[in-house]
Amino acid sequence: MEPLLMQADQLPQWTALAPALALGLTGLLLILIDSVDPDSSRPALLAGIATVGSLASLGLAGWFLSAGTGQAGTGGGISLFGDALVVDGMALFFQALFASVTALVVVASYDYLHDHPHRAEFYSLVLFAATGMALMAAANSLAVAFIALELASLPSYALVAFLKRDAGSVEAGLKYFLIGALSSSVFAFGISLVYAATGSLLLPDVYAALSGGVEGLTGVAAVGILMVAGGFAFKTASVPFHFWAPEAYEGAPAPVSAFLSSASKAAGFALAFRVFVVGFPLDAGIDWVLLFQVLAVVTMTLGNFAAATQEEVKRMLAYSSIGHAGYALIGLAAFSGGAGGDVLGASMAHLLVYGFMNTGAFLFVALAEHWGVGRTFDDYAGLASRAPMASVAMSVFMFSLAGLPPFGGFFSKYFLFMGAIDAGFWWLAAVGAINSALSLFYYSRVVKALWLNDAVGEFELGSTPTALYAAIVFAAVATVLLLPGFAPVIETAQSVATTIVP
Amino acid sequence: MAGIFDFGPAIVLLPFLSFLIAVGTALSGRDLLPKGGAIPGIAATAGSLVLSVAMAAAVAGGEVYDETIYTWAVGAVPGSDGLELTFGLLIDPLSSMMLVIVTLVALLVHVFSLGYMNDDGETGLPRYYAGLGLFTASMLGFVVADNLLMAFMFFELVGLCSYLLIGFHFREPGPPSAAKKAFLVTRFGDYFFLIGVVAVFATFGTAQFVGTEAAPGFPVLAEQALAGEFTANTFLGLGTEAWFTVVGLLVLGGVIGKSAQFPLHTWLPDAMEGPTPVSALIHAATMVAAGVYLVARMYGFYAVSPTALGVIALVGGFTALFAGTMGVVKRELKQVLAYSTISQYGYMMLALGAGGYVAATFHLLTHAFFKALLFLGAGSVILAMHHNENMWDMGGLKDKMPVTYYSFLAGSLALAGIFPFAGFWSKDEILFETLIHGLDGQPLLLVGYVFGLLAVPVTAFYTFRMVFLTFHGDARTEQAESPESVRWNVKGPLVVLGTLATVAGAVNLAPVRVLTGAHVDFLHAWLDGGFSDLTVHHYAEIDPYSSAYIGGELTTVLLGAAVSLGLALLGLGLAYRLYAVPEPVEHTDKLGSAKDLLYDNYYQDEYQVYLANRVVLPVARAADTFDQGVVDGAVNAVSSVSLFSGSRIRRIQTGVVSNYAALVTLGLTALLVVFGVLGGWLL
Amino acid sequence: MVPPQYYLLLAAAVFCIGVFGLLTRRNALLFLMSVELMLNAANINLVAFSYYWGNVTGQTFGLFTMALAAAEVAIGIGIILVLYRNFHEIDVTEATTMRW
Amino acid sequence: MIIEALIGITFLAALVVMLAPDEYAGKLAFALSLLPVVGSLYMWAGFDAGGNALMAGSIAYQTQLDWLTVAGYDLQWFVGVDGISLPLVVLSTVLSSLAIVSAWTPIDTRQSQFYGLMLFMEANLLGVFTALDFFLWFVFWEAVLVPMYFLIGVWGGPRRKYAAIKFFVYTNIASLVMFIGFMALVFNLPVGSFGLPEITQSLQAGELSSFVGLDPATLKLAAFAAMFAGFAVKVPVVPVHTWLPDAHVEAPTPVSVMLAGVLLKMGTYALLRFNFTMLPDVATRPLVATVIAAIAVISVIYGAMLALAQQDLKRIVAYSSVSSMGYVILGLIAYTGLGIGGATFQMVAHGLISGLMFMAVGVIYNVTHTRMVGDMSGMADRMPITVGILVAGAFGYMGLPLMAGFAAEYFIFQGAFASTVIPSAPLFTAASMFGIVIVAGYLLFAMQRTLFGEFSLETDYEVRRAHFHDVAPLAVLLLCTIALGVAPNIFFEMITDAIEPVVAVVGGGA
Repeated sequence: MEPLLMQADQLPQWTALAPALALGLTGLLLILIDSVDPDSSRPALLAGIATVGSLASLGLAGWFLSAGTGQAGTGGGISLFGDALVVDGMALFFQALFASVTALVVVASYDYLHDHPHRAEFYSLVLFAATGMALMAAANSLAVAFIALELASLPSYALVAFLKRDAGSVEAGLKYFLIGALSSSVFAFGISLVYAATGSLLLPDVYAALSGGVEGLTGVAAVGILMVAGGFAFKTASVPFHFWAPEAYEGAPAPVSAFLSSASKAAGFALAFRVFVVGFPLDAGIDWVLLFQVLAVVTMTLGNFAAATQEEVKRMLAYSSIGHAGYALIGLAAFSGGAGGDVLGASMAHLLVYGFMNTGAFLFVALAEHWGVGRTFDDYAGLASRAPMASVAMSVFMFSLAGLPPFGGFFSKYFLFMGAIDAGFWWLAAVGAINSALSLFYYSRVVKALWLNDAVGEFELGSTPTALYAAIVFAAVATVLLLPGFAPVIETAQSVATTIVP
Repeated sequence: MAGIFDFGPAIVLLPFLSFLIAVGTALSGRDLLPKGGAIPGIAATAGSLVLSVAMAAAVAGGEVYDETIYTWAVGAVPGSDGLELTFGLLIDPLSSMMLVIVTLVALLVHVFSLGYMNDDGETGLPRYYAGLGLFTASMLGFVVADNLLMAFMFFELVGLCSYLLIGFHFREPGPPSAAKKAFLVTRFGDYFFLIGVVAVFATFGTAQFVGTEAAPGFPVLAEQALAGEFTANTFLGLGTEAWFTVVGLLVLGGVIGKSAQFPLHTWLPDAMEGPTPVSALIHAATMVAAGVYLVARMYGFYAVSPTALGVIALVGGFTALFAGTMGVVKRELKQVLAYSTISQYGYMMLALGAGGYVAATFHLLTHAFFKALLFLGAGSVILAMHHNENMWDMGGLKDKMPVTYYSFLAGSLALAGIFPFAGFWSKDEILFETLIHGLDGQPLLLVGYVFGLLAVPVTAFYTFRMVFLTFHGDARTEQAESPESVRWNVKGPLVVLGTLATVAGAVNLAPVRVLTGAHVDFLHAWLDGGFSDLTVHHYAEIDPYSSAYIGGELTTVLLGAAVSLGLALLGLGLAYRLYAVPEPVEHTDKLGSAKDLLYDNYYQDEYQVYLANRVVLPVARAADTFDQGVVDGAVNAVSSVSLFSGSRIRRIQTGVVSNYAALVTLGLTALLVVFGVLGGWLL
Repeated sequence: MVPPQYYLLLAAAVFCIGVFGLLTRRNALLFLMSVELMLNAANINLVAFSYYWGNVTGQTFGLFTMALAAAEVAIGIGIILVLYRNFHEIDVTEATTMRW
Repeated sequence: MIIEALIGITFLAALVVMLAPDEYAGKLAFALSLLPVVGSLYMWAGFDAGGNALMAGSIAYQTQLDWLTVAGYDLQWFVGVDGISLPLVVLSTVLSSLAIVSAWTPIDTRQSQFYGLMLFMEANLLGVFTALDFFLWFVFWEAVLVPMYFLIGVWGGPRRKYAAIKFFVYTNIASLVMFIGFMALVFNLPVGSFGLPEITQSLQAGELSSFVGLDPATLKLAAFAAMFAGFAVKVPVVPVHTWLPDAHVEAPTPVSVMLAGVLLKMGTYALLRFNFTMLPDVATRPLVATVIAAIAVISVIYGAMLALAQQDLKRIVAYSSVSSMGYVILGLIAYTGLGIGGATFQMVAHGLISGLMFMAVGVIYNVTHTRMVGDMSGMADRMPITVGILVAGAFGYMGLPLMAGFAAEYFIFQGAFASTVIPSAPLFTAASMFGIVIVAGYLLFAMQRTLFGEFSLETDYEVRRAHFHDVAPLAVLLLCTIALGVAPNIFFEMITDAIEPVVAVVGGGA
């Protein structure tokens, strides 16, 4: 083993939180710079710091992951702060995911916000939200779960409404916020009920209490669990808490949409996986596997069907994002105790790949917005002849989202279906398959517009935004390379997921 | 040991080589070879003829040959060596005789083509000679085939060549249509043949005609199976004999198609659209002969199935009469000949069905000569008449083209069955065999005999109607006044064939043998040699027939010959009365309503065209509509329904955030209620 | 001692009032206030059961909830402000440029 | 390593051609596509495997490397060929090269993309036919769709977008259905990898356990049905065939060639590898066998009837492909040496002949700009050599002896007739054989009306003779067809060797 990897074991325990800390500190640093020198506009510096911060976080998470920090080989998860936080493989896996998406979004925003004030605020909000997500992945207590979720949500509201002179952005922010507020109250109330039934907020204790049976309070616990699920449904844009998503994604600045639909959704899943698997036994008065089956089926169906007939690419992506939430829910919907780690891992791997391909897709929309080519499918007609590289990348994202090889989305989606079948829920995979086929239809509409249709009118595209382009191409390359290089992803995901199964 | 038989494949390959040369010439698009590529063809067929004769000589010396020369494929059968699909050569009396016929006729047709095609300034000659070469090669391959599958393959290639040659003048509307019809109708027959081939393999595990002692051919196996010495696979729950009958009839389908027997005869008259030398080749020695030859080749298999034999006899007898009547009213020279061909092959089928193996082969032989002769003669006339085939435009050609006339006359006499021309002997033997076997309690054969007998005067009538209209009387058109002269390359073949048509009957003077006791039935002796299971007396042993006579063999022979000759003369005389006048007129009106029936060929074409155009095509169109509407409609409907439901589902997203809140609440409440009930803590 | 069920019922009632307000009010500020009610319903539970179970976890968490509620309101007010700027209205049902 | 080289070179060639300038793309693509041709012929020459790759036979040019582990199953880079796959590999490379040449004339926009995609597709096809690990195979299987979508959608006819999306979505649904069926099997086997040989052998050892209340027999039946349905779309068989005529009519000539020539064979290849090799006990159930045989017969007859009703030459050939694929199904379900061997041989034979037909129709279309039967006549007058080859090809399609189609169809008929698996096999066989009459009918009618008679053309394009490079691929295909017809053992011997174990499991007859 390399010396560097050895050292990860010998660091103090709290340093296990380094990936989250890196994000948070970078956010603070940006605020600091801005308050020291609020007027001067140094976009490259700000974006650079944000990028470095997120890459540092990614590096740390990656290092820890490969060094085995918090994993079975080095003594299991590292519990901190009275077990309120736990850093284990799954946390690190998600933190790496968040950091990657954050880096992409930050880089892309450099061009997207080229003549916009308040950049420092923007970057710091992104990083704070990412910090919240990183903590969500490590939350081992319902209290931390709630706080981390809010820490991720609150900056997100602001980010969505960031273009404050843009009615769409504001409307999106409003809807996101209002539904978010409602959901967080439901979530909080659910937590309070679970606490009422079990007397604890620490997940393992909750698990123990619920397994032992809570006489007289089964109903309370069950309602609580259901409401907690509602909170996650909001974060992951799952039915019935998905209503904010289409508008928020459509109205928000495209990089923010990318950030929300990829990282924020993944964060919701990270939390949901841990809370339900670690905290709620399968027989706690509510059959939550069945609950997630219902949610998964409804979510993927609604998302995909509504996406099928959209006129605007961004809104289509928004609905497709709901559809993918449905797929990812299979991780919980097909959870079956002992071997459930495999399907959880598949879901995690899907979220990782989704992080790249979906971010990339929204960033392409950002590019189109940057060029001002319009928002509908028709407006994209013939774009391939003028921006071939970006169009290739977009096609890669679309096909990958549809689950076609040779792209990462292929393996992740099929491994997910496989996990469902393995757990005996072949019908879940069948519903997924129907949706997947439908999704191919609408994803290929984008490709069709880009490559098959001829441009309607003639107009010049503006200059090539280097950073945005770089982010898109990087996401595309990652999406492609995630097929041959899927081994570490799926193997890590499944092994770390297996360790959290009680 | 390099015997003559080692050159067997060369018989087939030589014409094939000439085909390749001609194709090469055609592809080059330049005039690389003199005579448009005829020379290689002539050389090749001549070579084949020489080899064939040499083989016949060897066979006459008592040698036979049956060797597998190429294993085409082997099908895996677990636990055994597998099913071998092979090519091989079978040279025995029957095939060596047929080889000589085919190569001889082919050679003569090649030579004749020099006059008919080259001298007439046709274009596309390399293509023509390529077709002839391949045609000859295919037919020769069929003749020497030592198993049914190989026979089928060359049988089909013969069909292809007929398509190519009948449709030679592809720029005109008629020939391509006729070519298509020829291929399609024979393909319909071949469909049954192919099932038969498959069935033979499935039944016996081999399709060899002869085989070896250890692994006999399928005719022998069939015999053994019926004797209980061999277990053949039967299918569909049929008994052994019933199954053999089914298989035999299936193979017969191909025979009926190729030999233009009722009801698949309709392609043949249309095939007259092809160049006349091709018609000669098709009718005399190759394609049409192939069907009958096939039955003769596997006669041992049919011999054990009385039902199949009965069907063959009946189909043959009926066709002989049926086709003959249609020939009576035709105006075109070649049309008459076409129907005569159908009719004559009907005789051969009748003979085969009636146990007259030798008689059928004999007629095959004589017919090959006189029919080739008649076609080439007709070609000569047509050439002279600048491709006008209407007999009513001819007349009086007798003096202007004596060689053609006399040879044509010889052929006609043979066709009409007038003593002592070749056709008399063979036809008489057919009728005789049918009669004596029929008399022995085979009413079916007697029916066939009556058909055959009735066809005799009809044949004589239309033949001499043709002769008289063409050559006698006064010239009725200017063309007939001054016909084009023809050269040696036309006359030569006519003379050769005329001689043969006159004397070929001598090879099997069976009545003479009966009369005198002299062994002058050479063909009988010839066919009684070779492989013991393929000999005449073996067939006589296994076929279901025995003979009965009217008063004794001699009486029957004389009576039969007298009756058939008398009838022939009757027909000839009628033709003479009606048409051998300076200014003949059509007497068809006297036929009344039968005239239209005959002109329209008993509406055989009509009903087949009706089946194709009014039944099959509408069904196909209906299927297409069904496919587009229902099958594909279902596919499109799935897509439409999905998209429609998609467009409905998106309406849930009203844009009003209060509605969202309400829906969230409702959704959550619904989940609470459902899971409350399920979890047992609510209600 | 008041049995814990009563707290549950109280909390549920407060929660439902919040939901009711949320569904019926179109004013963004009232919407926000309804949400606050719902959060406070959670707080009632947390505090009551903290006492019931004899640990301070619930009470501590209640404090956090309040703090977060305040932060949420801060963000909310900001958004309502820009809403007013863009739509000249703080009626939440007015902003419907995006739908379906 | 040669398989890796083959696939790798083709991918690389695709990339190079994509980046090449449009003017040189066609020629460059052809030159580069010769490398895999040489490679596959080299593989053919040095082929020394025996038996079936899935049934413990020796595998030629095998490579097996661990790739990743998912849910406790190893997923490997596992490639190799046996007597079933090698002929298809050769077919893919040869046909790709020829299709590329045939594209020189008709493809006049975005050439480098076109040829790049063609090569990309070829690489994936090679992967499909050589992969021996399920997921690896599935990657290639699905990846073929992507280039095909573009090839139809960008360079196709007027309704290209409809046809492309229909093809795309329809076959994708099919893959998903098949995937579910197959996975349900794998997860109930005591195997540690997705290697097809391991799965096959475990299934045949009867190691399947029950699944969600389905006992192993029912599970097998369900999986068989799902897999059959999935592959049936790709083949395609009636009634899931309707994407095919649309795709063919809209696709440009070279793409039609690849679609009919190789892509359809993916379906039958998969049927053979999966359904018929892995689950013989299901396929041989009388009811299942009857249903499949009936589907085969209906495909043959119904497809041929549809072809009879068409006016568009390409549609005719497209529907006749449905018909021809029906024979393959019949041969497979026969479970005899000649039946399955013939079906495999038919994959190659039909690949060559349908490729030839599409190419020939394409050459005529290049010149006349119409494919409708009623719009032209007497083409033989103006394009004698093309028409000559077309006629030869048509006869090949009709099953003329000594051409590959006859050999294949004969093997199938012979194999199916004596099948002990299909109830009343002779009746089914005889019924399907009637297809050879109908095929002659529609091809002869179409040829008569378009090729022969007096020359006339509805459109006002100047009719030129075709270029040499248009006709040359036709000639090559024709020669290949004849070579395989005269000497089927070029492939049939190795095919027989590879399918014998499959037949032996059932113990079928000839």
